[in-house]
Amino acid sequence: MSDTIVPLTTKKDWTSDQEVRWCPGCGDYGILLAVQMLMPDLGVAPHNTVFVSGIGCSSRFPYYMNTYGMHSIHGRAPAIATGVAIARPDLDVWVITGDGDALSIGGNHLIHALRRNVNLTILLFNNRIYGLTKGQFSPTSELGKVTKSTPMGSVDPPFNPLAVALGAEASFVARTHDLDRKHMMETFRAAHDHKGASFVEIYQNCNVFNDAAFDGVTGKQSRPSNMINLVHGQPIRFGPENERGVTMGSDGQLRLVDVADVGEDALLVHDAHRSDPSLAFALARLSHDDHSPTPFGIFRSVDRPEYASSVAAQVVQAAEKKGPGDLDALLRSNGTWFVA
Amino acid sequence: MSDTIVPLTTKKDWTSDQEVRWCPGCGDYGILLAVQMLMPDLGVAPHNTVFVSGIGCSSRFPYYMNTYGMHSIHGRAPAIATGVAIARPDLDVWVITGDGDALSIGGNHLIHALRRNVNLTILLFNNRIYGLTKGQFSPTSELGKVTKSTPMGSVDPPFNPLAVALGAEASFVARTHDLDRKHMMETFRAAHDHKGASFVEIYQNCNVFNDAAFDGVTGKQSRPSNMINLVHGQPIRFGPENERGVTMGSDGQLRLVDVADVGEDALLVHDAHRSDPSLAFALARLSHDDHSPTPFGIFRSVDRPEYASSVAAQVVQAAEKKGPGDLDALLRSNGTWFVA
Amino acid sequence: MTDTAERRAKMPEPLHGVVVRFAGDSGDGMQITGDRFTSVSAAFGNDLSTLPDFPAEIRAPTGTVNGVSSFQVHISDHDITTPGDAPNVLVAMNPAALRADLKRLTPGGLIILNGDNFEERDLTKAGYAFDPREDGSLNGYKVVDVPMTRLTYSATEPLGVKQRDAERSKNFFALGLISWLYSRPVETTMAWIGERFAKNTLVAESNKAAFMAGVVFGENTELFDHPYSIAAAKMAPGEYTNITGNTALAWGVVAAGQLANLPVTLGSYPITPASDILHELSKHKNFGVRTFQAEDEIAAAGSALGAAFAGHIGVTTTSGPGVSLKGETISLAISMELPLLVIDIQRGGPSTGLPTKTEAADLNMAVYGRHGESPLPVVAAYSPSHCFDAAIEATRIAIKYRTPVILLSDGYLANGSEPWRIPDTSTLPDISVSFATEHNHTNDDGTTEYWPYKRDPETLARPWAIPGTPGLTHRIGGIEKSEGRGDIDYSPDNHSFMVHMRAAKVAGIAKDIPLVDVDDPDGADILVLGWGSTWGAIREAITNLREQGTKVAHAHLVHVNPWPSNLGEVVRKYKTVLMPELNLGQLCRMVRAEFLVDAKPVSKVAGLPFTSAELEAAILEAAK
Amino acid sequence: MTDTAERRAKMPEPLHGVVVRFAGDSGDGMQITGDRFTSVSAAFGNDLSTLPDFPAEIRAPTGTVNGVSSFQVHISDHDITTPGDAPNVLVAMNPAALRADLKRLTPGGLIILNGDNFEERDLTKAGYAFDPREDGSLNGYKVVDVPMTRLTYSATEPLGVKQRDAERSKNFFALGLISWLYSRPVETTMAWIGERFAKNTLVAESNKAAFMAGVVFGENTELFDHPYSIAAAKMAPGEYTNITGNTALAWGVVAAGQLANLPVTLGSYPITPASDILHELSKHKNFGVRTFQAEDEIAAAGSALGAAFAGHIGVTTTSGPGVSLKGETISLAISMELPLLVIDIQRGGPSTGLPTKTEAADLNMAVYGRHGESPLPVVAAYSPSHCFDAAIEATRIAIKYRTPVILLSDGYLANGSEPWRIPDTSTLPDISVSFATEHNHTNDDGTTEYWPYKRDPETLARPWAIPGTPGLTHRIGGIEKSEGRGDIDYSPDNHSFMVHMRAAKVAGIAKDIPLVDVDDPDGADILVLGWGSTWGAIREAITNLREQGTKVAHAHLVHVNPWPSNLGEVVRKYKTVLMPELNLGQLCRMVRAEFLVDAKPVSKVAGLPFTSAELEAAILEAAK
Ligand SMILES: Cc1ncc(C[n+]2csc(CCOP(=O)(O)OP(=O)(O)O)c2C)c(N)n1
Ligand SMILES: Cc1ncc(C[n+]2csc(CCOP(=O)(O)OP(=O)(O)O)c2C)c(N)n1
Ligand code: SF4
Ligand code: SF4
Ligand SMILES: [Mg+2]
Ligand SMILES: [Mg+2]
Repeated sequence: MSDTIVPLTTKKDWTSDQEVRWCPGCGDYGILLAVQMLMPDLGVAPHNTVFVSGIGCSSRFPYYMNTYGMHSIHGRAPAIATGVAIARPDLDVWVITGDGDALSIGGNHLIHALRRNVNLTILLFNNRIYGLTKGQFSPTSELGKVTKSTPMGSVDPPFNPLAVALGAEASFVARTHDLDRKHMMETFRAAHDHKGASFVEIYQNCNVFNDAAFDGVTGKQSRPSNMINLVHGQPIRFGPENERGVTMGSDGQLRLVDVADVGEDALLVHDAHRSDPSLAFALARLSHDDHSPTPFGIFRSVDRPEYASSVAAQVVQAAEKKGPGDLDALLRSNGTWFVA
Repeated sequence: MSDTIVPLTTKKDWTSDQEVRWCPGCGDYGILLAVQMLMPDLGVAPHNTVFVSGIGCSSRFPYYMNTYGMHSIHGRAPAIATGVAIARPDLDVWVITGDGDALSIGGNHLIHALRRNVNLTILLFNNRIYGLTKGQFSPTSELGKVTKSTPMGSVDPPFNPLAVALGAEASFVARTHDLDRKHMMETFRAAHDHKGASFVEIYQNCNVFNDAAFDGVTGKQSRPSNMINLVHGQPIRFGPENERGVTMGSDGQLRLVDVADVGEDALLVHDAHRSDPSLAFALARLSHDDHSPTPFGIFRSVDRPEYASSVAAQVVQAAEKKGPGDLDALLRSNGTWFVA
Repeated sequence: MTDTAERRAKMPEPLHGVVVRFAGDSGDGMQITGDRFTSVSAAFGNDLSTLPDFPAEIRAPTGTVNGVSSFQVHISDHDITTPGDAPNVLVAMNPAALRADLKRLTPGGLIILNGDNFEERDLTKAGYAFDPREDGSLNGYKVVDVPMTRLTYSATEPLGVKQRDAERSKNFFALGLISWLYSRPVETTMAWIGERFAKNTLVAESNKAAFMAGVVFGENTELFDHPYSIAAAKMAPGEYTNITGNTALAWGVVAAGQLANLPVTLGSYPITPASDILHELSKHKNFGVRTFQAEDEIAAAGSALGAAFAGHIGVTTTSGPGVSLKGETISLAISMELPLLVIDIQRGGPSTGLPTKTEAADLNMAVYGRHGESPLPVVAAYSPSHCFDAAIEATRIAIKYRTPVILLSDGYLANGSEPWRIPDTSTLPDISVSFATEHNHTNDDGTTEYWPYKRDPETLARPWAIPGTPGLTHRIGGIEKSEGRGDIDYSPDNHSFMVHMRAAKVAGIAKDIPLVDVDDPDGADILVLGWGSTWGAIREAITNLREQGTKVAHAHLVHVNPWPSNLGEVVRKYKTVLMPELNLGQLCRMVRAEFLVDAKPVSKVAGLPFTSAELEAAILEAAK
Repeated sequence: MTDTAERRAKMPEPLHGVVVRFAGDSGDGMQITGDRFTSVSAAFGNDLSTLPDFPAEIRAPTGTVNGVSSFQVHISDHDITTPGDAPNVLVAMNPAALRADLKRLTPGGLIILNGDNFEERDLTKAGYAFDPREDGSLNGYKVVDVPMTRLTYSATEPLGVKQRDAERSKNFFALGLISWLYSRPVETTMAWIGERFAKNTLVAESNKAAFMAGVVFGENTELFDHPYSIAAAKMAPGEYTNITGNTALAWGVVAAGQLANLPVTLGSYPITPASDILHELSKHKNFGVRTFQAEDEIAAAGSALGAAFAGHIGVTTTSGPGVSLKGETISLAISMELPLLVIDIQRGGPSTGLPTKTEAADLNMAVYGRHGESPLPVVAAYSPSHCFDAAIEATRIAIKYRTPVILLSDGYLANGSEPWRIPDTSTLPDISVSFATEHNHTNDDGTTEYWPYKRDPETLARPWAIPGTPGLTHRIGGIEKSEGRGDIDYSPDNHSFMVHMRAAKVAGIAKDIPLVDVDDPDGADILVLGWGSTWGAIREAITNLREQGTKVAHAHLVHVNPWPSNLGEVVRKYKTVLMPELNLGQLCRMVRAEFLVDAKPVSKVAGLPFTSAELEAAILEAAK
């Protein structure tokens, strides 16, 4: 159905004719640009690509991509995209969602898509707020946050999106942020190339309703000390002079240390390919607030059977075993008799 | 509204007049008995206790308890129970659910109730099958399972219920099984006494549609070698002669070891009260199948603010700050004028 | 073909038909017994109709009334359409079965019971204070008390069958006895037992022995002075199979895929009484059918819709509670104008209601149950075998008009069965549609574009361009969009246009469906207007009434939205319009609103289908 | 109180009313400007009605047509009920605003523009190829071109205000100019600015200066030869506040809690245009109101239902898509017979539709949108202030009859405002109910029990026994249950009884609501039968027509299910029944079905309320 000759494309081929409508200064612009710039490098064609989103500012994204796209309903994108993938494993299917769309109303579909390992590239625009509905707290908003719906401060403790994904069997889990296009592109590329469900949390700034939510980590001055860049196979180090690191104690607790104190060899070596998600989980829990050292990059990337291909395989297998469907035979399969 | 004198009750006071209707031999009977025997020890009154369930064989449970009860709709019990708890923090609220009810259709409500830490005692009857609808696979059924809806074997990898709960910020997480009444009663008691959301996975046998699902772990002959009993503050040991144990490597990987090889001191000491859920998560991931060493008991039990009381506190606080609601004043709060 | 009865001196007395009800404990194998009696009668050439009656979803203790499982079968030498209002024969394997089903039996009916199960203990479990055989509660019936268990023991013992295993053969004893009583061929059943239990010869032998013991018991005892026979019915020549509604529906979906030449993707979440369709379809992957057991009904509908966007026939099966959850997704499908087949096997409501009982009260929801102006076509099956055609027709409308379609069946059709003359598949309709492959709009400057909402002037359907098609990339969604280009468009005029356009598209389907035909041989004043599973009871009632000389007309709707274009004309022709529905008069209100005729509802909401007697009474009442 | 205008030689020319539309960029503060003009006019004693018009939910680039935010206010010296069909005056802060709203202006209307914003750049952003001021597109209007930005600069510069800050004051210049033009008191606004911006005196001073500059500009320029005045309207004496529908609704819920003497628990998930009710209620915890922002609409409804089971007034607020999701939970509430207030602020559909535009097409769903026979009462508010009473009435019905109630409002009522005479709270109804406290059934053996489904013979409502009450422990659920004891009961007769009982309970509410009264002073042949927000336009249309001598009657339904018991009588009395609805005729079909009268729909589905002109035309057409 889809042609195999992959045309060489440019950013322009991936850009739709629709006027982009986010607030000036919204972090979504940077993410859109990163995706549009990345696509030509992925060796895929726009007409073999589908973007499915839910509802939210972020979910307007598909309109701006010159691909097949569906701006569906709130929270249901992972379920709808699963249907697209099951029907057409030949397509590249992306899911665009927000912290409310994915983790509030859509939480169930998200965790099940991850569990099944459907071949979807899921980009979660986490601005820790409901943007489109003009500023209520979301499941990633910090405890005590004052919003339109919580004048006395929210009493809801937030989810850690990566922990949710890892608890739900995700085979690919990563984090990036809207200020670093290069890092976004690398991360999206890895997510796209991963066969199975890839989950990427993007720290995204909503300058209108939750401005500077991530400054304590990704802001110019905080970055050196608070951004930890995870590299598979490398000891986990960070800090302005790379002087700090992470260790795992025999009590099963991660610790932030000065490399000088413990020595390079004592450092925890990042292993994104380990089948046990526990290490990735521990790293995801490393920071509990918006102003302490926080890991970025690929937490987990392991191979396990992809769902849509398993479904397709059974269809092939069934045809091999029983032969192609024969309607006349089917209608006679429960025993028949003749009336003359 | 509720009287404070707690009557001394007996099992009879907690047993309703309804004929119990599960298949002969169903694991649910043992769980019901454990709960009915435990209740009198909890120092609470039947009329201050509410059992809310969804739909499923397990969800018939409330009919058999002589308390206030609601047999609601499929998957929604945690949401409905949250409403009960918010309205009435004075009540003891229990949620009875199944692996399909809680983790399939009800997954979103479950993770949000856990995140918010609503004061609910959640008992998940995990029989790894849809019992009431007569035997389709559930989100905890093993990969490849042949059921009515998967004649060629399921291509859905299962959830690990404890991992889902821990990924969703659960403050109390435990596992027990329907064959050990004493262990069930201890576990339920701890879950009940925990202030906040307590999540208990119960291995429950469905002898009609998924018989012996847990034999490899809880069966007479497997128990000694495959059941690991977690005790807070104790090194984690197991085995017929307690000869085996668990260690955490500096690479962040748990390992099953012979105590003789590593020495008692090298063993991982269980810490259920640690705020970081990573250790509990790692323990939850220790076994990946139905016939290898599997931890039971309390994985995690930490204090954090309980949701319903936080909601109630704001109500009190608001009344203190603004005084009790004055309707006449409210109607005039946006500015008024007089017409003579 | 030889027949035991023929070999006997006692010649069988011919009957036109009989209704037998096999009742026993859930564990007693009544369903298989009834099934077998059905098949042998079908093969013998009788017309028939069956109705299994399961206990509610949850298991009840053995021996209790709640644990009773029954199977009612109506066999006849002429055309019949219902499993019979009241059984003539009740086979009761234990006191609970007797207690549960006695009230259904026709006055003077025959009761065959397994006397070995009437111990003190059994009676109490069934809630009998006294033995009904002795306290006169069976007066007025013909009671045949047979020690089935012991007779089965002695028949199987020589084979070395342990008594507790022999227990499981006693239903075959009952089958044998009834087979003799109604002169059913013995050999075919013996052969069938052999195949069915091939895996375990001892079980096979034990069942055969029990079955023959039953036959012989009938021949030799003086309990019955002679057997009966029911001649073959005059049925159209052809090859027949006995089919339930859910099987027919599943096969219809498979057929629709073949006839449309499109793969089928089913997204479903199990729910009684719809689960069997998921089970059946999951067996036919070799037809390119993909079955996806979703996490919930919303995901089930969503995945089917996603598959439709990708070019498959997207199907989702459920019952009432599930449709209540799918409303928002269906509304999205309406806005995106994509095909989606939503199958609702109705059950008793509201809420969880009566999961194993039948009802047809989801019609309002099907037609009106979504926010905004959300019109969609609704198709209803009227008999078990018709579910096959209804599935094809619903699919045809969905893919041709790019719209969600709700197909209504119910628990009665789902589990009931009837003989079905297998159609010549070459005569089935070609329902294939074509995908868009190129630009469909030329701008003033000569450049061309693909406009996702540029419609076919005939059907008003928009083009269906599926991912993978070069040059036709486009975006759709649930926000109002401009006619033609399909861009987001909030403008008042466009919204008004689109609301009316969506309504007109669905209304226009009336041009594409057959007129409703009226069965009115003798110019009646009363029209019985039905839809769905009431068909069988209506047919039977009307046949009986006409035999008694009452004039009554019948019309039955398969398309409940939109209606055949002649419906107004039809209903206005009659003095009285009666509308039997298994609800409180839902279609009746719609007909009244549209045509301002004083149509009268005939309602039943008891979890059971109409009996023909109930309808005859209602019609006669109206005829007064 | 002195008045600037009075001090002037130019005496103001009295008008009966005027419709002013303030239009500018989302950032230009048009809402606050309109709000202020509204308040000062309200305080002055005019009757008024307002309609804010926001851009669609997503932000659009500044200066573009999609980014335009408007506020229309209708002030008058007599009773009015709509924000006016067409503005007499358009204040356009930039070309985009002019482009977006010009078409609405009355022929010959007045346009006041900020000429400083008509640079090349601004024009292109707005999509103007040529300057509309020069290309004749404004012919036929009175255009006043004012350099508002520069005048604001010069007025604020002496205070040391930077130009980019001054930018934010120019809306106050416009307000000043309009205040002068319509002789609004200046002091009150000056004082208000002081309070409103108390936190930042420089901003306050800057706004005051800009405001006065606008006033003075009006006085001194010859652009207007004189100002106008609109006398106070004759309104019932009392204390008034200007209120929007959503605020009135939220306050109504708070009041209902007080009047029922029960705490309120709101479970809600944000959605336009309902979110503001959640926002407002979350401010009133001191009334014992708990607000819970749930993870989705199903949890929102579920938590409210749980709270109701626990003895609170359970409320859930949403819009159409949310109601589509709540259906299964509402069906559970119907089966459990617990109170639940479901508030639907309708918006354009289907699917996501037009989130910020108004429509009233959820009525079918409210009445029919659940599986099974799921009857529930539906109440509809007809004006912004009526939302207060409607919330109390809906709550009264819910808690008295132990049933979910759907309360319908819409985007137009939600955001529109009008003066509201604050009621004497002591005259508000006592809607309190009592909980069960003891056993309500005595067995033959004299022992007593609590039967959760033993009903009040009057209301047919079951008792409400809340957790914590000793001796009344009981279990309820969604499976059919026996009348009285409330145990699970699948039996045919009981189900039939319960289905009819639930229907009868809801139907019986008709006895407990006022008759619908008909406004028909001069015996008309035409009845306009409305419901919901069409009230304002209907009133205005009817007033106008009567002035022109056309006879027309009006009746308006607050209770859309069940109906007042005299409705049939009423509709049958008239030759013609016209039913204006912001849908395709949903209530109209129900009326036709019930009474078999040929009621005619008057439909509008454009995301906008009816104009009175549209209705006058429709009525005159029907009168022919
Ligand atoms: C069923 C339904 N419920 C609620 C809404 C209203 N709504 C639209 S987007 C949204 C949340 C947006 O937050 P998020 O997902 O974080 O996206 P963002 O706007 O922040 O990018 C809500 C509540 C809706 N459109 N549909
Ligand atoms: C909305 C809805 N969808 C589906 C069903 C059908 N259903 C009832 S219980 C159940 C799953 C039961 O499995 P589980 O939760 O594991 O409980 P168990 O019976 O195994 O104890 C399903 C699919 C339903 N009752 N309601
Ligand atoms: S509201 Fe926030 S997230 Fe939405 S477009 Fe504006 S800045 Fe971006
Ligand atoms: S089906 Fe399974 S889970 Fe349900 S009652 Fe029977 S044994 Fe228990
Ligand atoms: Mg967000
Ligand atoms: Mg289960």
